[in-house]
Amino acid sequence: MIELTHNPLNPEKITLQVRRDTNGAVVTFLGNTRNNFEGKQVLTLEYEAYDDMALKKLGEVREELIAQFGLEDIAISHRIGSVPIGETSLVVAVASPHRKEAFQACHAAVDRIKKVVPIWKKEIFQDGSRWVACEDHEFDPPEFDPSEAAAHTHRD
Amino acid sequence: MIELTHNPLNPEKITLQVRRDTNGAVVTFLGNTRNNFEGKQVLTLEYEAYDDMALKKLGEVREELIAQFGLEDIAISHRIGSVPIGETSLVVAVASPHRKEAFQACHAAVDRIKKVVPIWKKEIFQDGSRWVACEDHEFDPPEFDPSEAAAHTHRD
Amino acid sequence: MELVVRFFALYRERAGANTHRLELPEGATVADLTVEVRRLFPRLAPPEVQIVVAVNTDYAEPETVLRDGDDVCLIPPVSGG
Amino acid sequence: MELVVRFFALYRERAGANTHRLELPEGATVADLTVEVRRLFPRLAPPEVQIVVAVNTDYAEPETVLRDGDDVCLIPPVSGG
Repeated sequence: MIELTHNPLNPEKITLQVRRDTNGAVVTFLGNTRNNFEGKQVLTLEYEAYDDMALKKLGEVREELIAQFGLEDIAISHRIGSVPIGETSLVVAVASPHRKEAFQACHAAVDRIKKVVPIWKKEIFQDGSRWVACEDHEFDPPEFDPSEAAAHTHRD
Repeated sequence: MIELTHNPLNPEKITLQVRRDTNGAVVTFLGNTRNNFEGKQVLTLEYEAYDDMALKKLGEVREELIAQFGLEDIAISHRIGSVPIGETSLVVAVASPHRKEAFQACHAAVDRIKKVVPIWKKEIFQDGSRWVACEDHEFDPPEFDPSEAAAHTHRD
Repeated sequence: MELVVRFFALYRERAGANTHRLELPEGATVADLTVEVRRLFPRLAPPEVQIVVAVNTDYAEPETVLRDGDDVCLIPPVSGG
Repeated sequence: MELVVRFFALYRERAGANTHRLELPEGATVADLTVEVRRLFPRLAPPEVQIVVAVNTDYAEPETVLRDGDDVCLIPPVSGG
Protein backbone atom coordinates (compact mmCIF):
# COMPACT_ATOMS: atom_id res chain seq x y z
CA MET A 1 0.00 0.00 0.00
CA ILE A 2 1.26 3.43 -1.04
CA GLU A 3 -0.52 6.59 0.01
CA LEU A 4 -0.20 10.38 0.04
CA THR A 5 -2.83 12.03 2.17
CA HIS A 6 -3.77 15.38 3.70
CA ASN A 7 -5.36 13.60 6.67
CA PRO A 8 -3.75 12.52 9.95
CA LEU A 9 -2.04 9.13 9.60
CA ASN A 10 -3.27 6.04 11.42
CA PRO A 11 -0.14 3.94 12.09
CA GLU A 12 -2.07 0.98 13.46
CA LYS A 13 -4.30 0.75 10.39
CA ILE A 14 -1.28 1.04 8.07
CA THR A 15 0.56 -1.66 10.04
CA LEU A 16 -2.47 -3.95 9.88
CA GLN A 17 -2.32 -3.73 6.08
CA VAL A 18 0.92 -5.73 5.99
CA ARG A 19 0.18 -8.32 8.69
CA ARG A 20 -0.37 -11.95 7.78
CA ASP A 21 -0.38 -15.11 9.88
CA THR A 22 2.90 -16.06 8.19
CA ASN A 23 4.72 -12.90 9.43
CA GLY A 24 7.01 -13.35 12.36
CA ALA A 25 8.11 -9.74 12.43
CA VAL A 26 6.57 -6.39 11.67
CA VAL A 27 8.62 -3.20 11.99
CA THR A 28 6.89 0.16 11.83
CA PHE A 29 8.64 3.52 11.53
CA LEU A 30 6.95 6.76 12.49
CA GLY A 31 8.51 10.02 11.37
CA ASN A 32 7.19 12.72 13.66
CA THR A 33 7.42 16.48 13.38
CA ARG A 34 9.81 17.90 15.96
CA ASN A 35 9.31 21.05 17.95
CA ASN A 36 12.76 22.51 17.46
CA PHE A 37 15.55 23.07 14.95
CA GLU A 38 18.93 23.82 16.51
CA GLY A 39 17.20 25.13 19.61
CA LYS A 40 14.78 27.33 17.64
CA GLN A 41 11.09 26.65 18.26
CA VAL A 42 9.22 25.23 15.26
CA LEU A 43 5.52 26.10 15.24
CA THR A 44 4.33 23.78 12.48
CA LEU A 45 5.51 22.05 9.29
CA GLU A 46 4.23 22.29 5.75
CA TYR A 47 4.75 19.36 3.39
CA GLU A 48 4.53 19.69 -0.37
CA ALA A 49 4.75 16.85 -2.91
CA TYR A 50 5.02 16.42 -6.64
CA ASP A 51 2.17 13.96 -6.28
CA ASP A 52 2.39 11.86 -9.46
CA MET A 53 6.13 11.35 -9.23
CA ALA A 54 6.09 10.89 -5.44
CA LEU A 55 3.56 8.05 -5.70
CA LYS A 56 5.57 6.46 -8.51
CA LYS A 57 8.85 6.69 -6.56
CA LEU A 58 7.25 5.38 -3.36
CA GLY A 59 5.95 2.43 -5.37
CA GLU A 60 9.41 1.78 -6.80
CA VAL A 61 11.01 1.90 -3.33
CA ARG A 62 8.38 -0.56 -2.11
CA GLU A 63 8.87 -3.01 -4.99
CA GLU A 64 12.67 -2.86 -4.86
CA LEU A 65 12.84 -3.59 -1.13
CA ILE A 66 10.27 -6.39 -1.24
CA ALA A 67 12.44 -8.05 -3.89
CA GLN A 68 15.78 -7.28 -2.20
CA PHE A 69 14.84 -8.51 1.27
CA GLY A 70 12.30 -11.22 0.41
CA LEU A 71 9.56 -9.43 2.34
CA GLU A 72 5.89 -10.20 2.55
CA ASP A 73 4.73 -6.61 2.24
CA ILE A 74 5.52 -2.92 2.80
CA ALA A 75 3.03 -0.12 3.37
CA ILE A 76 4.08 3.52 3.06
CA SER A 77 1.93 6.51 3.88
CA HIS A 78 3.10 10.12 3.76
CA ARG A 79 1.12 13.06 5.03
CA ILE A 80 1.08 16.26 2.93
CA GLY A 81 0.04 19.80 3.81
CA SER A 82 0.18 21.27 7.28
CA VAL A 83 1.37 18.82 9.96
CA PRO A 84 1.26 20.12 13.56
CA ILE A 85 4.18 19.47 15.93
CA GLY A 86 4.23 15.99 17.46
CA GLU A 87 2.14 14.46 14.71
CA THR A 88 3.25 11.82 12.24
CA SER A 89 4.28 12.75 8.72
CA LEU A 90 5.53 9.33 7.55
CA VAL A 91 4.61 5.73 8.35
CA VAL A 92 6.54 2.78 6.90
CA ALA A 93 5.39 -0.70 7.93
CA VAL A 94 7.36 -3.79 6.87
CA ALA A 95 6.33 -7.40 7.37
CA SER A 96 8.75 -10.28 7.02
CA PRO A 97 9.06 -13.84 8.24
CA HIS A 98 12.25 -12.80 10.10
CA ARG A 99 13.09 -9.71 12.10
CA LYS A 100 16.53 -8.95 10.67
CA GLU A 101 15.12 -8.37 7.19
CA ALA A 102 12.19 -6.39 8.61
CA PHE A 103 14.51 -3.99 10.46
CA GLN A 104 16.96 -3.61 7.57
CA ALA A 105 14.26 -3.10 4.96
CA CYS A 106 12.33 -0.58 7.04
CA HIS A 107 15.49 1.45 7.68
CA ALA A 108 16.47 1.26 4.00
CA ALA A 109 12.96 2.31 2.95
CA VAL A 110 13.04 5.45 5.10
CA ASP A 111 16.55 6.32 3.87
CA ARG A 112 15.51 5.91 0.24
CA ILE A 113 12.26 7.82 0.66
CA LYS A 114 14.21 10.77 2.07
CA LYS A 115 16.64 10.59 -0.83
CA VAL A 116 14.56 10.03 -3.96
CA VAL A 117 10.90 10.90 -3.36
CA PRO A 118 9.93 14.44 -4.41
CA ILE A 119 8.45 15.66 -1.14
CA TRP A 120 9.60 18.80 0.64
CA LYS A 121 9.08 20.18 4.10
CA LYS A 122 9.14 23.71 5.38
CA GLU A 123 9.61 24.57 9.02
CA ILE A 124 7.55 27.51 10.19
CA PHE A 125 9.09 29.59 12.99
CA GLN A 126 7.69 32.58 14.90
CA ASP A 127 9.85 34.89 12.77
CA GLY A 128 10.18 33.10 9.46
CA SER A 129 10.49 29.73 7.76
CA ARG A 130 12.95 27.51 5.92
CA TRP A 131 12.81 24.66 3.44
CA VAL A 132 14.58 21.69 4.94
CA ALA A 133 17.13 19.97 2.71
CA CYS A 134 18.38 16.40 2.82
CA GLU A 135 19.21 15.12 6.29
CA ASP A 136 18.16 18.30 8.04
CA HIS A 137 20.95 20.43 6.65
CA GLU A 138 20.38 24.04 5.76
CA PHE A 139 19.97 24.43 2.00
CA ASP A 140 18.89 28.02 1.78
CA PRO A 141 21.50 30.23 3.44
CA PRO A 142 20.93 34.00 3.22
CA GLU A 143 24.00 34.29 0.99
CA PHE A 144 25.04 31.43 -1.30
CA ASP A 145 27.95 29.56 0.20
CA PRO A 146 29.47 27.24 -2.41
CA SER A 147 31.06 24.90 0.13
CA GLU A 148 27.72 24.53 1.88
CA ALA A 149 25.52 24.35 -1.18
CA ALA A 150 27.62 21.84 -3.12
CA ALA A 151 26.94 19.21 -0.50
CA HIS A 152 23.28 19.27 -1.35
CA THR A 153 23.16 17.63 -4.70
CA HIS A 154 20.76 14.90 -3.74
CA ARG A 155 20.77 12.50 -6.65
CA ASP A 156 22.24 9.00 -6.28
CA MET B 1 7.52 1.08 30.42
CA ILE B 2 8.02 -2.62 31.01
CA GLU B 3 5.11 -5.03 31.10
CA LEU B 4 4.26 -8.74 31.19
CA THR B 5 0.58 -9.39 30.58
CA HIS B 6 -1.87 -12.17 29.88
CA ASN B 7 -4.02 -9.81 27.81
CA PRO B 8 -3.80 -9.02 24.08
CA LEU B 9 -1.19 -6.32 23.39
CA ASN B 10 -2.14 -2.89 22.11
CA PRO B 11 0.84 -1.76 19.96
CA GLU B 12 -0.54 1.73 19.39
CA LYS B 13 -0.97 2.39 23.12
CA ILE B 14 2.53 1.06 23.84
CA THR B 15 4.00 3.24 21.06
CA LEU B 16 2.19 6.30 22.41
CA GLN B 17 3.95 5.76 25.76
CA VAL B 18 7.31 6.71 24.24
CA ARG B 19 6.26 9.59 21.99
CA ARG B 20 7.28 13.16 22.80
CA ASP B 21 7.27 16.32 20.69
CA THR B 22 11.07 16.12 20.65
CA ASN B 23 11.12 12.66 18.97
CA GLY B 24 11.91 12.64 15.30
CA ALA B 25 11.72 8.87 14.99
CA VAL B 26 9.75 6.07 16.60
CA VAL B 27 10.41 2.45 15.63
CA THR B 28 8.01 -0.25 16.78
CA PHE B 29 8.64 -3.99 16.51
CA LEU B 30 5.82 -6.51 16.64
CA GLY B 31 6.67 -10.15 17.18
CA ASN B 32 3.73 -12.17 15.92
CA THR B 33 2.93 -15.83 16.34
CA ARG B 34 3.40 -17.71 13.08
CA ASN B 35 1.15 -20.43 11.75
CA ASN B 36 3.88 -22.87 10.76
CA PHE B 37 7.18 -24.40 11.79
CA GLU B 38 9.09 -26.04 8.96
CA GLY B 39 5.86 -26.53 7.07
CA LYS B 40 4.03 -28.04 10.05
CA GLN B 41 0.84 -26.27 11.11
CA VAL B 42 1.03 -24.58 14.50
CA LEU B 43 -2.35 -24.31 16.23
CA THR B 44 -1.43 -21.95 19.04
CA LEU B 45 1.49 -20.89 21.23
CA GLU B 46 1.92 -20.98 24.98
CA TYR B 47 4.27 -18.51 26.65
CA GLU B 48 5.67 -19.02 30.13
CA ALA B 49 7.82 -16.58 32.10
CA TYR B 50 9.83 -16.51 35.29
CA ASP B 51 8.00 -13.28 36.06
CA ASP B 52 10.22 -11.57 38.65
CA MET B 53 13.41 -12.17 36.74
CA ALA B 54 11.84 -11.47 33.35
CA LEU B 55 10.66 -8.04 34.50
CA LYS B 56 14.07 -7.31 35.99
CA LYS B 57 15.93 -8.36 32.82
CA LEU B 58 13.54 -6.41 30.58
CA GLY B 59 14.21 -3.36 32.74
CA GLU B 60 17.96 -3.88 32.42
CA VAL B 61 17.74 -4.19 28.62
CA ARG B 62 15.70 -0.99 28.52
CA GLU B 63 18.13 1.00 30.72
CA GLU B 64 21.23 -0.27 28.90
CA LEU B 65 19.92 0.64 25.45
CA ILE B 66 18.63 4.07 26.49
CA ALA B 67 22.15 4.81 27.78
CA GLN B 68 23.98 3.20 24.84
CA PHE B 69 22.00 4.92 22.06
CA GLY B 70 21.04 8.19 23.78
CA LEU B 71 17.34 7.43 23.40
CA GLU B 72 14.38 9.26 24.78
CA ASP B 73 12.47 6.15 25.82
CA ILE B 74 11.80 2.45 25.23
CA ALA B 75 8.61 0.56 26.03
CA ILE B 76 8.55 -3.25 26.10
CA SER B 77 5.48 -5.40 26.55
CA HIS B 78 5.48 -9.20 26.38
CA ARG B 79 2.36 -11.32 26.36
CA ILE B 80 2.31 -14.49 28.47
CA GLY B 81 0.00 -17.52 28.40
CA SER B 82 -1.87 -18.70 25.35
CA VAL B 83 -1.34 -16.53 22.24
CA PRO B 84 -3.42 -17.47 19.18
CA ILE B 85 -1.81 -17.54 15.73
CA GLY B 86 -1.42 -14.14 14.07
CA GLU B 87 -1.51 -12.25 17.36
CA THR B 88 1.31 -10.25 18.87
CA SER B 89 3.47 -11.67 21.63
CA LEU B 90 6.06 -8.88 21.87
CA VAL B 91 5.99 -5.13 21.30
CA VAL B 92 9.14 -3.00 21.53
CA ALA B 93 8.74 0.74 20.88
CA VAL B 94 11.79 3.01 20.72
CA ALA B 95 11.77 6.81 20.49
CA SER B 96 14.82 8.79 19.51
CA PRO B 97 15.60 12.18 18.04
CA HIS B 98 17.15 10.39 15.04
CA ARG B 99 16.07 7.34 13.08
CA LYS B 100 19.38 5.49 12.89
CA GLU B 101 19.58 5.12 16.67
CA ALA B 102 15.88 4.21 16.84
CA PHE B 103 16.31 1.36 14.32
CA GLN B 104 19.55 0.07 15.85
CA ALA B 105 18.28 0.20 19.42
CA CYS B 106 14.97 -1.50 18.60
CA HIS B 107 16.76 -4.31 16.76
CA ALA B 108 19.28 -4.68 19.61
CA ALA B 109 16.47 -4.72 22.17
CA VAL B 110 14.65 -7.58 20.44
CA ASP B 111 17.90 -9.54 20.03
CA ARG B 112 18.76 -9.10 23.73
CA ILE B 113 15.26 -9.93 24.92
CA LYS B 114 15.41 -13.21 23.02
CA LYS B 115 18.80 -13.97 24.52
CA VAL B 116 18.60 -13.04 28.20
CA VAL B 117 14.98 -12.75 29.34
CA PRO B 118 13.58 -15.93 30.96
CA ILE B 119 10.52 -16.40 28.80
CA TRP B 120 9.76 -19.61 26.92
CA LYS B 121 7.37 -20.51 24.15
CA LYS B 122 5.80 -23.80 23.24
CA GLU B 123 4.34 -24.51 19.84
CA ILE B 124 1.20 -26.60 19.93
CA PHE B 125 0.63 -28.86 16.90
CA GLN B 126 -2.29 -31.13 16.05
CA ASP B 127 -0.22 -34.13 17.15
CA GLY B 128 2.06 -32.75 19.84
CA SER B 129 4.10 -29.77 20.95
CA ARG B 130 7.66 -28.51 21.33
CA TRP B 131 9.48 -25.93 23.41
CA VAL B 132 11.21 -23.54 21.05
CA ALA B 133 14.85 -22.77 21.80
CA CYS B 134 16.90 -19.73 20.88
CA GLU B 135 16.42 -18.51 17.33
CA ASP B 136 13.79 -21.05 16.43
CA HIS B 137 16.13 -24.02 16.53
CA GLU B 138 14.98 -27.34 17.82
CA PHE B 139 16.23 -27.88 21.37
CA ASP B 140 14.34 -30.97 22.33
CA PRO B 141 15.12 -33.71 19.83
CA PRO B 142 13.65 -37.14 20.55
CA GLU B 143 17.18 -38.42 21.20
CA PHE B 144 19.85 -36.12 22.58
CA ASP B 145 22.20 -35.04 19.84
CA PRO B 146 25.30 -33.41 21.34
CA SER B 147 26.22 -31.46 18.21
CA GLU B 148 22.72 -30.00 18.10
CA ALA B 149 22.25 -29.44 21.80
CA ALA B 150 25.64 -27.85 22.47
CA ALA B 151 24.70 -24.97 20.23
CA HIS B 152 21.97 -23.98 22.62
CA THR B 153 23.82 -22.71 25.60
CA HIS B 154 22.18 -19.33 25.68
CA ARG B 155 24.25 -17.27 28.10
CA ASP B 156 26.42 -14.42 26.84
CA MET C 1 9.73 23.52 -29.18
CA GLU C 2 7.66 24.97 -26.40
CA LEU C 3 7.78 23.48 -22.91
CA VAL C 4 6.03 24.28 -19.65
CA VAL C 5 8.38 23.88 -16.70
CA ARG C 6 6.94 23.33 -13.23
CA PHE C 7 8.61 24.57 -10.04
CA PHE C 8 8.20 23.01 -6.61
CA ALA C 9 8.83 24.14 -3.04
CA LEU C 10 11.99 26.28 -2.73
CA TYR C 11 12.27 26.70 -6.52
CA ARG C 12 8.64 27.78 -6.77
CA GLU C 13 9.21 30.44 -4.13
CA ARG C 14 12.45 31.66 -5.74
CA ALA C 15 10.95 31.68 -9.23
CA GLY C 16 7.86 33.43 -7.91
CA ALA C 17 5.76 31.16 -10.13
CA ASN C 18 4.34 27.65 -10.31
CA THR C 19 5.16 27.26 -13.99
CA HIS C 20 7.06 28.97 -16.76
CA ARG C 21 6.74 28.58 -20.52
CA LEU C 22 10.08 28.15 -22.33
CA GLU C 23 11.09 28.18 -25.98
CA LEU C 24 13.88 25.71 -26.78
CA PRO C 25 15.35 24.56 -30.12
CA GLU C 26 14.46 21.06 -31.36
CA GLY C 27 16.86 18.48 -29.94
CA ALA C 28 17.49 20.50 -26.78
CA THR C 29 18.62 18.48 -23.77
CA VAL C 30 17.96 18.74 -20.06
CA ALA C 31 21.33 20.50 -19.74
CA ASP C 32 20.22 23.10 -22.31
CA LEU C 33 17.02 23.58 -20.33
CA THR C 34 18.81 24.20 -17.04
CA VAL C 35 21.10 26.74 -18.75
CA GLU C 36 18.01 28.60 -19.98
CA VAL C 37 16.33 28.33 -16.55
CA ARG C 38 19.42 29.73 -14.83
CA ARG C 39 19.47 32.62 -17.31
CA LEU C 40 15.81 33.43 -16.64
CA PHE C 41 15.96 32.83 -12.88
CA PRO C 42 19.51 33.59 -11.76
CA ARG C 43 18.59 33.28 -8.04
CA LEU C 44 17.03 29.81 -8.41
CA ALA C 45 20.14 27.85 -7.39
CA PRO C 46 23.80 28.71 -6.89
CA PRO C 47 26.05 27.70 -9.83
CA GLU C 48 27.62 24.96 -7.72
CA VAL C 49 24.29 23.20 -7.19
CA GLN C 50 23.03 20.91 -9.92
CA ILE C 51 19.43 21.69 -10.83
CA VAL C 52 17.72 18.33 -10.83
CA VAL C 53 15.11 17.83 -13.52
CA ALA C 54 12.32 15.28 -13.73
CA VAL C 55 10.91 14.46 -17.17
CA ASN C 56 7.62 12.59 -17.27
CA THR C 57 7.90 11.67 -13.54
CA ASP C 58 11.43 10.23 -13.70
CA TYR C 59 14.76 11.81 -12.86
CA ALA C 60 16.46 12.80 -16.11
CA GLU C 61 20.15 12.89 -16.97
CA PRO C 62 21.64 16.16 -18.34
CA GLU C 63 22.02 14.55 -21.78
CA THR C 64 18.36 13.48 -22.00
CA VAL C 65 16.77 14.94 -25.14
CA LEU C 66 13.50 16.80 -24.53
CA ARG C 67 10.41 16.46 -26.67
CA ASP C 68 7.40 18.61 -27.26
CA GLY C 69 4.77 17.95 -24.59
CA ASP C 70 7.18 16.53 -22.01
CA ASP C 71 6.19 17.02 -18.38
CA VAL C 72 9.25 18.89 -17.07
CA CYS C 73 9.65 19.63 -13.34
CA LEU C 74 12.50 21.24 -11.41
CA ILE C 75 13.20 19.29 -8.24
CA PRO C 76 14.90 21.05 -5.33
CA PRO C 77 16.69 18.86 -2.77
CA VAL C 78 14.02 16.58 -1.32
CA SER C 79 13.25 16.48 2.40
CA GLY C 80 10.29 14.20 2.92
CA GLY C 81 9.80 12.00 5.92
CA MET D 1 21.75 -26.23 53.84
CA GLU D 2 18.32 -26.79 52.38
CA LEU D 3 17.32 -25.15 49.10
CA VAL D 4 14.16 -25.19 47.03
CA VAL D 5 14.95 -25.29 43.32
CA ARG D 6 12.35 -24.10 40.80
CA PHE D 7 11.98 -25.55 37.31
CA PHE D 8 10.55 -23.70 34.31
CA ALA D 9 9.17 -24.70 30.92
CA LEU D 10 11.07 -27.66 29.41
CA TYR D 11 12.85 -28.42 32.69
CA ARG D 12 9.58 -28.38 34.63
CA GLU D 13 8.12 -30.89 32.19
CA ARG D 14 11.21 -33.11 32.27
CA ALA D 15 11.48 -32.96 36.06
CA GLY D 16 7.77 -33.60 36.36
CA ALA D 17 7.63 -30.99 39.12
CA ASN D 18 7.57 -27.22 39.67
CA THR D 19 10.00 -27.35 42.55
CA HIS D 20 12.35 -29.74 44.32
CA ARG D 21 13.85 -29.53 47.80
CA LEU D 22 17.62 -30.24 47.90
CA GLU D 23 20.08 -30.81 50.72
CA LEU D 24 23.56 -29.35 50.02
CA PRO D 25 26.61 -28.91 52.24
CA GLU D 26 27.42 -25.41 53.53
CA GLY D 27 29.61 -23.58 51.00
CA ALA D 28 28.15 -25.46 48.03
CA THR D 29 28.37 -23.66 44.70
CA VAL D 30 26.07 -23.44 41.70
CA ALA D 31 28.28 -26.10 40.03
CA ASP D 32 27.70 -28.42 43.00
CA LEU D 33 23.98 -27.81 42.70
CA THR D 34 23.84 -28.70 39.01
CA VAL D 35 25.79 -31.92 39.69
CA GLU D 36 23.17 -32.86 42.28
CA VAL D 37 20.31 -31.87 39.96
CA ARG D 38 21.74 -33.98 37.14
CA ARG D 39 22.02 -36.94 39.55
CA LEU D 40 18.38 -36.57 40.63
CA PHE D 41 17.02 -35.76 37.15
CA PRO D 42 19.30 -37.45 34.62
CA ARG D 43 16.95 -36.63 31.71
CA LEU D 44 16.82 -32.89 32.48
CA ALA D 45 19.56 -31.90 30.04
CA PRO D 46 22.18 -33.75 28.02
CA PRO D 47 25.69 -33.64 29.55
CA GLU D 48 26.89 -31.34 26.76
CA VAL D 49 24.36 -28.64 27.66
CA GLN D 50 25.20 -26.30 30.51
CA ILE D 51 22.34 -26.05 32.98
CA VAL D 52 21.89 -22.33 33.50
CA VAL D 53 21.02 -21.30 37.05
CA ALA D 54 19.50 -18.06 38.29
CA VAL D 55 20.07 -17.11 41.93
CA ASN D 56 17.89 -14.35 43.34
CA THR D 57 16.73 -13.30 39.85
CA ASP D 58 20.21 -12.97 38.31
CA TYR D 59 22.19 -15.40 36.19
CA ALA D 60 24.80 -17.08 38.40
CA GLU D 61 28.29 -18.30 37.54
CA PRO D 62 29.19 -21.95 38.34
CA GLU D 63 31.50 -20.76 41.15
CA THR D 64 28.81 -18.68 42.87
CA VAL D 65 28.43 -19.86 46.49
CA LEU D 66 24.86 -20.60 47.52
CA ARG D 67 23.29 -19.51 50.81
CA ASP D 68 20.36 -20.71 52.82
CA GLY D 69 17.15 -19.13 51.56
CA ASP D 70 18.47 -18.30 48.06
CA ASP D 71 15.87 -18.22 45.29
CA VAL D 72 17.31 -20.81 42.88
CA CYS D 73 15.79 -21.39 39.44
CA LEU D 74 16.86 -23.61 36.56
CA ILE D 75 16.61 -21.74 33.27
CA PRO D 76 16.25 -23.74 30.06
CA PRO D 77 17.26 -21.99 26.81
CA VAL D 78 15.05 -18.94 26.55
CA SER D 79 12.75 -18.35 23.56
CA GLY D 80 10.71 -15.26 24.23
CA GLY D 81 9.60 -12.78 21.60
